[in-house]
Amino acid sequence: MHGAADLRVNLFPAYANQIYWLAIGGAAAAIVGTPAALIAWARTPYATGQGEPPDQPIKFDHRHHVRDDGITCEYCHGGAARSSKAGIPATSVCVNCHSQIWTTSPELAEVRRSYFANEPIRWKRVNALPDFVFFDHSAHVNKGVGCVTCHGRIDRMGQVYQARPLTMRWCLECHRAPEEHLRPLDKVTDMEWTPDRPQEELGRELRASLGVRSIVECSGCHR
Amino acid sequence: MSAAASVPPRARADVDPPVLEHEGSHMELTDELLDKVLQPPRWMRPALVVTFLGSLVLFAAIAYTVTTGIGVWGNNIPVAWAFGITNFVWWIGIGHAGTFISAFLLLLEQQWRTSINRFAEAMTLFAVMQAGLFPLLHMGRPWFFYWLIPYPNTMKVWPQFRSALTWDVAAVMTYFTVSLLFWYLGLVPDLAVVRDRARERWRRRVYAIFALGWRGSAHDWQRWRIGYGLLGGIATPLVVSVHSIVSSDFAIANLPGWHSLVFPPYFVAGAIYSGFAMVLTLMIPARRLYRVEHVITTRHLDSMAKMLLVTGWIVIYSYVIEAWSAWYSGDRFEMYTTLVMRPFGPYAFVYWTVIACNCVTPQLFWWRRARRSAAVLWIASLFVQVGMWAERFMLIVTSQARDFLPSSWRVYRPTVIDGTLLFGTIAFFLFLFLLFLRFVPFIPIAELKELKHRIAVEREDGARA
Amino acid sequence: MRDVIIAELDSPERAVQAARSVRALGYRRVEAFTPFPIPELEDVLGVRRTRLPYLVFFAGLSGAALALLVQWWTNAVDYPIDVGGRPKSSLPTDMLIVFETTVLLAALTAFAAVLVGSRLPRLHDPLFDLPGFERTSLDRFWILIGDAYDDDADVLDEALDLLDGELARLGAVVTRARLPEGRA
Amino acid sequence: MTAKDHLAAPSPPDEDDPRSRRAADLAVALEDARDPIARRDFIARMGAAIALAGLGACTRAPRDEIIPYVVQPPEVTPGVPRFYATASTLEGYALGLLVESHEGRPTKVEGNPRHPASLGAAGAFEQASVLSLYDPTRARAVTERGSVVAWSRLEEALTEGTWTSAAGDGLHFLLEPTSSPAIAAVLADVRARLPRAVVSFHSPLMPQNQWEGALIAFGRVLEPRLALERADVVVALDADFLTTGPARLRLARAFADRRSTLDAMIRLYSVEALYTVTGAAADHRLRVRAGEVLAIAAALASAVGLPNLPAGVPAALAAPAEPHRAFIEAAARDLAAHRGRSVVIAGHAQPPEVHALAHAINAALDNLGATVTLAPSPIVAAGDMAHDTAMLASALDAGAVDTLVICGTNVTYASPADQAFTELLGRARQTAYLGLHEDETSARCTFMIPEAHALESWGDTRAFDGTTSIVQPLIDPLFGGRTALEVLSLFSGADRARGMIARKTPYDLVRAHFHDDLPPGATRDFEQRWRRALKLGIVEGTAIDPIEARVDWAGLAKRLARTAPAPPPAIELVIRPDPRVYDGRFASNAWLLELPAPVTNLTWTNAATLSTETADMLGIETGDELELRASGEIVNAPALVVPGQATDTIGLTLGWGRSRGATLAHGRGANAFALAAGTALSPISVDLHKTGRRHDLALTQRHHHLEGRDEDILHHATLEEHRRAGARHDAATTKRRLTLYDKSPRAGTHQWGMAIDLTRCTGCGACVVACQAENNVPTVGPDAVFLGRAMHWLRIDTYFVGAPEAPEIAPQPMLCQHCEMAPCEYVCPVNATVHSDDGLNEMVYNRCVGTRFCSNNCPYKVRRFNWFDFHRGEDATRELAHNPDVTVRQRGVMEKCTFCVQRLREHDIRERQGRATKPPETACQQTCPSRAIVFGDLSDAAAEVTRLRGDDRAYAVLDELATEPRVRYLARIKNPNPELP
Repeated sequence: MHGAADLRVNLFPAYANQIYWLAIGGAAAAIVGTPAALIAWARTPYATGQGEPPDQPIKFDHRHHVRDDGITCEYCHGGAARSSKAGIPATSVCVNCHSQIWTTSPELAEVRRSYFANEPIRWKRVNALPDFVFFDHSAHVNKGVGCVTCHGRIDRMGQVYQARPLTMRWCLECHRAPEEHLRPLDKVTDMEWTPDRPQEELGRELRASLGVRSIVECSGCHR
Repeated sequence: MSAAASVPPRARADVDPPVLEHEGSHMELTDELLDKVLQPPRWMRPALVVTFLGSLVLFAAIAYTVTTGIGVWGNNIPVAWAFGITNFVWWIGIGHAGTFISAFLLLLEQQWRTSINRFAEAMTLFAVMQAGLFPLLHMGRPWFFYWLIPYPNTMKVWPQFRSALTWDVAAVMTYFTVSLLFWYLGLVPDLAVVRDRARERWRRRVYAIFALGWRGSAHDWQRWRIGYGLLGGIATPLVVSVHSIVSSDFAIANLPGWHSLVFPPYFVAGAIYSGFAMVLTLMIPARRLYRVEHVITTRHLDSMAKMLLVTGWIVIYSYVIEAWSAWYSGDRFEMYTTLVMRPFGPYAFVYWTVIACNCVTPQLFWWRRARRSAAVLWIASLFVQVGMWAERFMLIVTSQARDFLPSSWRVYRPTVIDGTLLFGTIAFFLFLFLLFLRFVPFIPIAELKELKHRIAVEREDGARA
Repeated sequence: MRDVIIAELDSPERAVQAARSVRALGYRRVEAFTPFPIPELEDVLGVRRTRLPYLVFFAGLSGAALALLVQWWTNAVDYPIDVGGRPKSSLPTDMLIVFETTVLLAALTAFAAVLVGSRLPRLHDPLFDLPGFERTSLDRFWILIGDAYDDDADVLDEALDLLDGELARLGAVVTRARLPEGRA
Repeated sequence: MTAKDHLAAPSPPDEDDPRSRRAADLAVALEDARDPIARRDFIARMGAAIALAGLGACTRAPRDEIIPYVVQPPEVTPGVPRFYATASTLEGYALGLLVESHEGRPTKVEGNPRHPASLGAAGAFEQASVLSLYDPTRARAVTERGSVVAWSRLEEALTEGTWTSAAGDGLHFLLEPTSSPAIAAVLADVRARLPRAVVSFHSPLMPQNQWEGALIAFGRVLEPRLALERADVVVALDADFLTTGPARLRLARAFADRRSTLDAMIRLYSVEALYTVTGAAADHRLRVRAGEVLAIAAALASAVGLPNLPAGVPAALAAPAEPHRAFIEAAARDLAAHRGRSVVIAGHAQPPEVHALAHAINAALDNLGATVTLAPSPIVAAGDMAHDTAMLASALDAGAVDTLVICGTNVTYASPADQAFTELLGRARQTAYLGLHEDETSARCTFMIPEAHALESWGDTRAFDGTTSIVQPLIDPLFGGRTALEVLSLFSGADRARGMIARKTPYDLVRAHFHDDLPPGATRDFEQRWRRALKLGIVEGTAIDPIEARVDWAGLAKRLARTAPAPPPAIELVIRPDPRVYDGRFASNAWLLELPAPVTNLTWTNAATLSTETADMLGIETGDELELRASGEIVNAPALVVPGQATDTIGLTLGWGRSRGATLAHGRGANAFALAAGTALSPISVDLHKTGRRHDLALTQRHHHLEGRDEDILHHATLEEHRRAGARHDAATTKRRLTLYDKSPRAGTHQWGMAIDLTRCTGCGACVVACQAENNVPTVGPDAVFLGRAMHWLRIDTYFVGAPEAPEIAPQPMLCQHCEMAPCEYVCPVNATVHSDDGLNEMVYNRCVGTRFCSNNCPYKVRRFNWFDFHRGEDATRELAHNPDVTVRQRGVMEKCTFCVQRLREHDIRERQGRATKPPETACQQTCPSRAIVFGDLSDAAAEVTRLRGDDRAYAVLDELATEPRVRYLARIKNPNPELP
């Protein structure tokens, strides 16, 4: 065995070192980078489901109903002030108006079908929270949290999409410092409201007058 | 390099046998040791196949557990931890001997560590790998294991660092990493030896990749020596800390039988005890099969047996102290668990197994003949391992099975899956270990040459004196 | 490229003697390649004691600081949660992870420092092209004199002859080789 | 998720007909529920798989659907539950209920505080009824000999018998006992039209003996109504009045009220064979064979003295075994010392003579009119021959039955073996069976008619005191079920007159009878009264007034003289109703099957119980299979040793060993009906021997001895000891605590806490089921219970105190103690269990990774782990029973009592909007018949819970661990007669 093999020359050419370092560097980068990339990815709108309107059975246009017609949020989502759920309007609510106007519009065929066949419209959920999250609309709406704060500019949405990340981190940002997001109760549904004085000052006052708590205990949302 | 002063081995029983019985040249020693890797023995392939199949069974059991639920184990309320955690503690305890041998004995400059340290370290690594499986598996939702690591998440929630389980994560991960580094750093010069000595070019290339370009210059050796020493120095308190932290999984709880300040040293002693047993279990057959009795000598057996005796006594002492402090506490729950439930309860057979294996077995090693008999040692080492597994089972399960409220008392019975996981990890461990024997010089070549050189110098000095 | 002298010896004792002679002759860029560490040789060659321990110490310290900071900040500052009425931040319980992280960072640093200090890892090394270099990991001991032919070396040319004689006396096999700049 | 969400549905414009509205609701709910379940399951599993594969990044959950109403009913706000008053019926007696409904989906049953039998409480049966409603194994279609037929075919077949022209000759009805005025009216109608039709009532557990006893004592059928609130001394003669009988919840309440009033504590003597809840609550318990109770009653009567009884109590009768003398005499003296303030209660299983003797003693002690009043039964034809099935049996036997209509009673199964209905039913030309399940009876019948569940039905029913409740449906029949009222009305003249198609609906019938029953002049306000009755859950002024009755001493004397004491069998078989499945009717209800039986903690089966002495004598251990031989029949049952049972008795409960119609219970336990003879409950002689096989009994508790830990766990004392101690019960154990921790109080406005009065708690188990229903607690099955994986958040620990052979049984409800210094929390590595500002030990399922360390560190072991996906594979119908306010837990996570945090948070939200009406209650507290559980705000000095925490009897379990629980227990105090040892 001794001396039998070719032992003289380098086993690898000089450039192999660069490849070796690249490989080692790459492995190290993967070990550090993969979690980092996943952590970053979880914050992308894609991961949180923001910005993508689903295909709804009816092309309901909030721009038209909210801005042009001036229908308030509560007309259709009346549960928001009294219930945990804001509620999706019953077909009959649509028909209240659409028995008078656009009665033959093909866009509304599904509404009429639903109404006359007594079958509900099956909407796709846009702002979905996991099963273990118990969000209560009334607790927010009655304490000066505006619709726009969580739902975005619904009045500018042709098709409704999720405007905010709805991650726990996002919820907590507001729950820790609610005063930064409060508005007067009569402005809750106002899509265009901006504070007329510094939000800090207004927020502090509203927080005191409405008795808004900073709820960061787990059972506030997880039960 | 005179052989004049050498004494024939076993000629004088009252003198410690030599740590190395090699009289050839460095090259001969090298070739002899390299031979194990370059010319694997014939039994290697079937042994690998068998243990690999055993490992497959383990993976099947793991897949079944993860997809179906922890309910396939026998655990219940109150015995929420059973085989899984017992196996974890047992394996991680076994791992301790490796680090202890290579790091602690390195610091103490014990020459007899040299021939077996890599062996023991590899055992550590593979044992820690088996151990690491169990905390993961025993979680209800293992796919969320990363919640125990602090990373900026979209939930804004962090781990809870008062829990011993977060300490465990840090301890086990650190332990594995440091053991790996320590082992690998020691291995680098030897990989270079294989690189430089193997016949085929592809093989040399493969070993070259792992040898990291080692040259062995005086500067390199100095950095290596100091770095290796530092790692040894770091690993020594680490080995103490790891099992102390593992013991705090129990000690920080208020459960009678767990809530005990004596646990950390008790666990560390037990760990080293079981680890030495495992080293013996693996070493004795390997030594024989590879015919390296002149490198791993009777001296090693003797020293290891003494270590078993010492650590065995520490363990006995721990048992006594545990019982005594239970009695002295006057706490009726603690007294019941320690003094009634364990020796006389439904798991009494486990208790008496522990006493028989851990307390009685090592007493053999008061006798030199037992210490130096490979067969006796090997069988005793098996007993100790069974005993140490049983000890963990006793501590973990019997304490839970009967805690404060008699209404919740309930006996735990393992299922087939529980057993499969235990024996599966043993197979997987052996598989990894065989791979190690197959591909890595398992007796440190450079270090052994250094030892040989040093012995020669000492001998000359001795002769001169 | 530069020329070097390589003296191959067959035992550590002779290597030490050879190194001592070489150093005594005034050569400064002398390196040895051996199958196992020979601390004596390091002394003879005047290898400066590595600063690795300091590096490792500071790595350990920063590991400790990092662990302490992370635990304190996450559990007491960023999201303080009432956990069984226990203090939000508790040094005793933090210490265990502090210790582990200290060890982890120290060990990683020690490992990396050993490699990087020796300009490792690498696959190709000009030294490997030297015939017989592979024996240095097995049973041969090399003394490599880097400044034997250097013009700026403050070593007398006569030294080279003395060196030859000295090495021959120790039974060294002496060869002359070329190495790229900057190595050894 | 969707199960909790927007289960909304279209509705017809007629809001007056909630029935059709709810029908539509449910159709959608069902459909809606099905799809997302499959999806969720898929996601859960794939999530795991993908996360493991490290590909989590590449998948997204498909979109959920929101399905709004087509026309939203004005009273419904999605997300806000509504409560409707209705009533459930057992043995014909009503129990008023309030049912929570989420968008047309009943999810939770509570007692109706206005109802006399409930007083706001509900028992385990009622709590579990919501699960029976959604039982996917219920009968779904009308069948004729097994094949589905149209309802019209059934109508035709039933109404076109040979008897139509023969005034009903050959037409037989077999009904459950009923108090329904509407049914009574329909029956009257039927009788008027078809006078020769025969109506019988059947239930194995009818209070027939009680009625007969009254007949002996008073010459007429009367029912005693107990006023325990006025009693100081009670003697129960084999009477488990706390958990059986139509007024059980009311009596439990009254008894508890008088127990916890230490200054005027009621004393209870119980004479019984098996260990019952009442026996456990008794101060003195005499264990005798069931057949010996008559002798004891006679001896008691004799000791009390019946001056009006000619010739006194026959000595032959009043000859109890000698050791019982002391007990009887002490009880008699105690009774006599409390004339007018004592009461003797006879158990339903005891023969009429015992009832008569009890009446006589009560009369002699001037208790009649004071602690016990008498009133006619609200049950239709109570005490009548109609309540004896022997007549029907002989008619069948004689081939005289053409058409037999069975409504609601599983007569084939639930009859003693000597009444061979299984075989007899075949002798009728045609038989129709209205039942919830296709069961043993339907297998023998020509027609099977799916029955509407009580929560799906219109009807009416009366409480023990006659108070009428309107039964209103919360949902349209899920499987097209019909009610007995509907079926009977097929035969009623009113319907025939208008033709079969224009039949009246049950809604119409009930309204019509309600109208008819209104007092003259009140019909003007009919609508208003109807609505008020529906809202209140009772019809005011319908209670039957008690009457004055005099004991017919001569008749009694004659009867007693004729009564010969039966020689006691070597070993007596005592058959009793089961506390979980009753007579088998609830055997398809998983909550009840898994409810640990009071005293024994046995689930999923019954067992042949026997005393320690008998077991020792026969060499039997718990788990041995026994072969029981009685009345010529053989039944195998697992043995269960129950210390404190009478020696030489074997106890066996009814309702098990079902073979059809109760999928979950098939083959579980032993069918006691097969061994019974005569009436189901009469004691009979039994032979037994071991078969050599062993059973793994699914016991939730294995160890019943306190191991000397009484002071740590369960404080108990006699009234005298308690008074003598004169100190707080925790004084002995509370030490000065040294702590390093900052003990500043928590910040919340409320500080929730609980107090459990062990003096009040009877261990009946209603709270266990209430908790299960409220919190979506899964059932796990017998194997898992055997392994120790029962999921109940609230369990009832049963401890044996005192002599090992005849211990006192002390129940202790055990739930999360919400420790201030919770040991579970600091060991959780991921903050999945933490504390809230208002002092709750929160469990965050979605954060839990399942290390189970919390359970290990919980000294109370109240944490439960999802070993498997227990909700997986749940039928879509079954899912509708889930509480939408509580997370359905995935596998691998811990769960435990949250103090019904969903109610607390709901309350918080309402309170802060000024909409809170009353303090929140936990489910266990709300249903507790004896009000042993009090929950409330500890920061409110006026709150009941705060007061109880300051009570002398208050203590914390395992106080020395310094966990500082928010739950405090009040020591169990007994009031023994100092005369007796």
